[in-house]
Amino acid sequence: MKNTSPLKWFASREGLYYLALALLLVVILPLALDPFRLNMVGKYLTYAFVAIGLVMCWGKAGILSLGQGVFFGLGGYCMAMFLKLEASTPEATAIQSTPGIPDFMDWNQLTELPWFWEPFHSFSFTLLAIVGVPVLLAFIIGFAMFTRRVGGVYFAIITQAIAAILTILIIGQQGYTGGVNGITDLQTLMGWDIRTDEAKTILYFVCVGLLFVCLFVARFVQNRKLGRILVAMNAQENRVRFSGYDVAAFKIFVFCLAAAFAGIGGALFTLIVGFMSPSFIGIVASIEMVIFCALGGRLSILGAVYGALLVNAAKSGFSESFPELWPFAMGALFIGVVLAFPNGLAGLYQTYVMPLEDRLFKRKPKAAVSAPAKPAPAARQDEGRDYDPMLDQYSPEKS
Amino acid sequence: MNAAKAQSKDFLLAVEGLTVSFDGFKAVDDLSFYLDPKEIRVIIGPNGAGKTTVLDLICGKTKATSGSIKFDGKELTRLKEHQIVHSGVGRKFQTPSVFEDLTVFENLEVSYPQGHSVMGALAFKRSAEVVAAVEDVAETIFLKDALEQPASLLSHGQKQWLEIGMLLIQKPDLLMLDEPVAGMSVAERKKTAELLRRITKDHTVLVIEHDMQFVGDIADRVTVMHQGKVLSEGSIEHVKSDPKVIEVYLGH
Amino acid sequence: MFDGYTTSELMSIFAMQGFAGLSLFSVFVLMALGLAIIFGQMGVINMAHGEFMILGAYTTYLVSGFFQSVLPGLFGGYFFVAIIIAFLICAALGAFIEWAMIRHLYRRPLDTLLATWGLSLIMQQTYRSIFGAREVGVELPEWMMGAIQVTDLVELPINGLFVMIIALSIALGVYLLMYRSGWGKKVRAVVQNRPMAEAVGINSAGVDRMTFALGCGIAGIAGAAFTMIGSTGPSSGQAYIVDTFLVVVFGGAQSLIGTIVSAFGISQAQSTMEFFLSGSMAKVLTLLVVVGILMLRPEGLMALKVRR
Amino acid sequence: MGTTTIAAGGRSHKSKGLRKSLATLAASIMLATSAQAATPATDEVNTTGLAVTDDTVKVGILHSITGTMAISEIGSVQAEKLAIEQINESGGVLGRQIEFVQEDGASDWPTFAEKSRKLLRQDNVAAIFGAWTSASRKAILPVIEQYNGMLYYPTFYEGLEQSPNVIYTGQEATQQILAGIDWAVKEKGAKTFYLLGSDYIWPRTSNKIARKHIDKLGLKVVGEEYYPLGHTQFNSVINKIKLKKPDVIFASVVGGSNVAFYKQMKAAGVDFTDEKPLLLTISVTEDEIRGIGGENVEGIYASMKYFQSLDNPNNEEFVAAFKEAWGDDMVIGDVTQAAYLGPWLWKMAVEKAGSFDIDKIREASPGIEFTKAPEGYVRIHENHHLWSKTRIGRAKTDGQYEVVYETDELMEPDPFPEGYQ
Repeated sequence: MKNTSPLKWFASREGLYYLALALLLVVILPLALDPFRLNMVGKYLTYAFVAIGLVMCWGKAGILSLGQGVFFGLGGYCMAMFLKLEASTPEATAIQSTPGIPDFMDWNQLTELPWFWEPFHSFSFTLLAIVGVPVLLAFIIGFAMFTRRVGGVYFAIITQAIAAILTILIIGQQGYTGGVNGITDLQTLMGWDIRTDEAKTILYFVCVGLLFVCLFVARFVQNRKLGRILVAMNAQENRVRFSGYDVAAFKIFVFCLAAAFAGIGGALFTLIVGFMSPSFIGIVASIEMVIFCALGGRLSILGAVYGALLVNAAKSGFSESFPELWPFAMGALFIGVVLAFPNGLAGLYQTYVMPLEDRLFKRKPKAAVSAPAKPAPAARQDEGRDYDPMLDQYSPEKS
Repeated sequence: MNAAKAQSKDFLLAVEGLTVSFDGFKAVDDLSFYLDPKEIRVIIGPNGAGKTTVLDLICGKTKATSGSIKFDGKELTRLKEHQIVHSGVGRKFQTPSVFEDLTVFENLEVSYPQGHSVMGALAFKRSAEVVAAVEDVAETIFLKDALEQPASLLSHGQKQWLEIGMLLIQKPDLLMLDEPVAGMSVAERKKTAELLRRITKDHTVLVIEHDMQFVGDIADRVTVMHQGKVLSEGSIEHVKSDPKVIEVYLGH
Repeated sequence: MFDGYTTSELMSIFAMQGFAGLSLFSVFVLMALGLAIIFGQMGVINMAHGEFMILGAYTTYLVSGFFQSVLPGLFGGYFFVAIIIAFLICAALGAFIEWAMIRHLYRRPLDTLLATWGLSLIMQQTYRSIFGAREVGVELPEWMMGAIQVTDLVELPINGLFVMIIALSIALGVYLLMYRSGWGKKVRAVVQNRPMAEAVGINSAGVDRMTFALGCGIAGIAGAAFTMIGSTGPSSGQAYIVDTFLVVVFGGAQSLIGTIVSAFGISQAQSTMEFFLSGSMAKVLTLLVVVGILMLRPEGLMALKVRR
Repeated sequence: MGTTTIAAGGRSHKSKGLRKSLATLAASIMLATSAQAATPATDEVNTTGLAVTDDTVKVGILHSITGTMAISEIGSVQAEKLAIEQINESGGVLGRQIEFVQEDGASDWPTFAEKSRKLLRQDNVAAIFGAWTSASRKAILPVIEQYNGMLYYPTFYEGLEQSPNVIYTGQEATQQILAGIDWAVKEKGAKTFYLLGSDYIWPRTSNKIARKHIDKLGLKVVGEEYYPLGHTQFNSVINKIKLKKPDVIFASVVGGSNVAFYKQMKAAGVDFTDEKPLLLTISVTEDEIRGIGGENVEGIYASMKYFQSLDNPNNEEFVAAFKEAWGDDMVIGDVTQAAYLGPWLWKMAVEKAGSFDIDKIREASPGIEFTKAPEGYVRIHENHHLWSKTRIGRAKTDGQYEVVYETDELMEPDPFPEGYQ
């Protein structure tokens, strides 16, 4: 690899795109927005984690999960359990019949903390669980399904059913989970009040930092041979299999990766919003997450971030001004992205903006490098080729 | 048990009593045949005789209802597809299936037998060794000059060769080719025959083919299948003169 | 838990519980048949299926209002008219959607899923704009309200029987259409080998449109029938999504018989468990069992082993 | 931003100067027509930087007007707007016209938290009237406590909460349940009960209280059952009910499930007018009956503090005003009436305290009496809930309840009932 030096990488086209995103998230938005709006952007960004995972899982490997909310929720619940235990000191809960346990347990006649809550006294365990619990569930689901070659639509429907099951369970077991209200009234993280403006601003930057970590992990994966195999698997699963790869293992890996990202996003969501509830796990929430990824461009990890930001910002904007129009807009977005722009924003960017950039910076136009009909793929380890934000032409009508 | 062991020592591939049925229909019915090392075997037979299914069974794409497939002492019916590949069986499909989005180089690189586990694929680096192996195979399959081309721009025949190349780079002991010259021009057929002859110096090859001219060019022995069973087996001259074969091909 | 009941009481209860299972079964069959046709025969996931059902329900609501104000004398029979109109309206909309949207997505089943989800959002909001956010009450004719007294304890609700009859006639109709008519032959031909079907002169685009329209039309009938037992509101359709898809997938995608078998299995399991457990746990367990079985047997109950 | 800032009662003016002069004019008219004291200076009545000017005060309305909850919350929005308009017409609060900022919670709990934060931080509203589900209230609660705001919450709910920053204008569970069960036992001779609810916190808590109370009375609960929200198949539970033959079905099913439940009960041959078993609900208001259909619920009883058919002059006026403002086909349920109380109770607290400061309002609130309440008479308890009477209504086919019983005394609110937890 020629571009090993980080400085050089930042000067490359891909590096510049990352810099632009960093500039937007670290400098422009914090300067332009008041803490209240910035906090909302932070909330949108937590969905970007899910969207990045979906790019890897759905865009690249062709596995559409309609249950990403499950992993988002699990990560979020792990965080919420830790914070709730911290908030439920015996002093703070002195009026309860059993002081020292979360308030909703007391209302439900629980007299001691359930065993699975105990470990969440520990912050390090919590951090581990935020990634570990979603990954473990993803592994179990993935192992059961992918080794038996369940894929495509079937996988989508089963993950959807799992989202439904978990929602009903959490709502029904309210003594252990807080029920439909969720786990609320979270105040401090290791003694640090997360409700103040300063804390919210700091959490925003933590969120941005972790987002970039996940972006780089995703980028690393897609640029290795693994990334190419994921894409290849999507188009020619049998060829990959008969080239000696255990296709199921790769699918499990990428599904777990997406679950881990979603779990981190969920934990940050809990911190930024201040509570967690089953409504973020359910079917509707999970399908909405797919549209973040689809709008950004299902093959572009950077696009996923913009997709999550834009859809959520539009949702807030619409619901403030024209609430009854929002479902129409959202519906049209789904249909439009699928019918007219299957490559989402990243595709539009490549078609319309990049030629302008080329002219502006007098770069060699891309078309000369790869055939216009089918720009070549993904990320290559080798030298010198221009970065392709769309990463791959999505062409379902492959011969 | 002992007999079976002895056989698997003598033969590279021993298929015995192989049967598969789809909802009662036996696509392959109590089939047995044996391959010697470095042999080129061609399977012929009318449409629906079960030829492709045999390859599917050997490479694990279809699971056998009963019977055994012994390869180099290993029972393949119990292995998963990628394990079968790792034990040295390569399979080319009837329609060319290469990775259209990748270049020829990358197609071969992905097939290089290293970094096949998830972690391996994460850690895989393009070493000089890999590059050398890729260039070597590219030479063999007449695609040395096309290494940087996306596979989608190759001609139909070139894609077939590329797929053969993707098998070769895995250094398999047994190559299974399903109609490798289907849809090729005359010139391409000739080159493919030459390619196969080169390959057989180090490989055992099992081919399904319709083109009798081509079969005559390459085959050591020919197995004729009909309705899931072996109808006749032997040299090309032998099976051509077998009345049962003539009956099946010309009788109806 | 059966202490203190006489044998005859218990017998009656089991009879009624069996009937409850059967009515759940007919509900599932009605929900799933339209979807099974579309998914099984075309490979399209129609996430707006529930909204098509609700369109049928709103149609029934409008027809009932029309009869009440214009033809009060014939009110008792409005339901039959409503079913036919619901079928026609939903089928027409289905044909239009197929033309405008679905036909561009045939090779991308996952994308049809997203696009039809978008469609479902739009349909929901349309209902909300037209009929208001509140559920509407659909008035039933008097003869549908009561129950048939079989014994002291055993009473069979007339509308439950009615739903059952509709479900069975539709299942029979679909069977005849798919397996005993020329059109069904064409549909199956297109499913099995599209290029070949086209080559022998079948207008496959037309077949697709009709299939989709038929599936949507059946959803409309289901919706009309559900006004008797469920709610009619802008988002009522969403309640059916998960159950419906599971029934279809569990049955094996391309098998209509499988859909019926799976509807039967799931409904009996659920209603039996509901009797012994609390409702929520019964639901969770049923879903878990179905998902578990699907993990072990992904092709569903009745899938054909196809030689590939 | 897209928020709506409207002075209620059509008093929105573009020009600030004009507005001021008009308001002064209005104030002088008010001085002449009412016995109101002179408008106190703003810096005296507002020491914490709320959005109070010399002639206006800003409040927030925060309900879902989109999403699944919109159906239920719309009535509350209408009632709150009506109350604000009436207060403005009668001279405002401390001589200031109320302006409201309406935000949409979109049936999404983080949105509620967000929007309440916006109302408090950006708009500096003096009070928020809003939230409907417990989940949305729980989401708002930390925000409103953190920024020291005031929330008027209209829904009857499960109790177990008592925030210094919330006035609960609906009944907490014991008020509804104890009166309802006592009535069924005393008037109808009920001995056995079947508890049925949707599966979430309110029905579960309510049934818990009901069960304890039934135990205390020495009577029997023969079944308790929960179904997921949105469940539409109730045949099994109907069979269980038939098997157990309870005297009373105590139902707290909500939403779309309600429609399915009552239709299927009816279809299974249960005629509620026979009262065998008698059905007593705490969740079906006149609003819900519109979706269920009056003929399906004829004969059921509901235990609540308010019915549209209540026969008193306050209510007559209220119903007339509500219909005039929002249309003749409107129905008014328990929560809608409770929402209507919010702005009035706030106005009285402000005027009693002589200040818009939250701390002073909080202190002034307990003991406030509202004699013009449509439900009759209410008084704010020390615990921020309302003393109120509980009534039993019997549903008629036209979708209205006929009030058959009313407690003699005001029921004391008891959000943490001893012995019921």
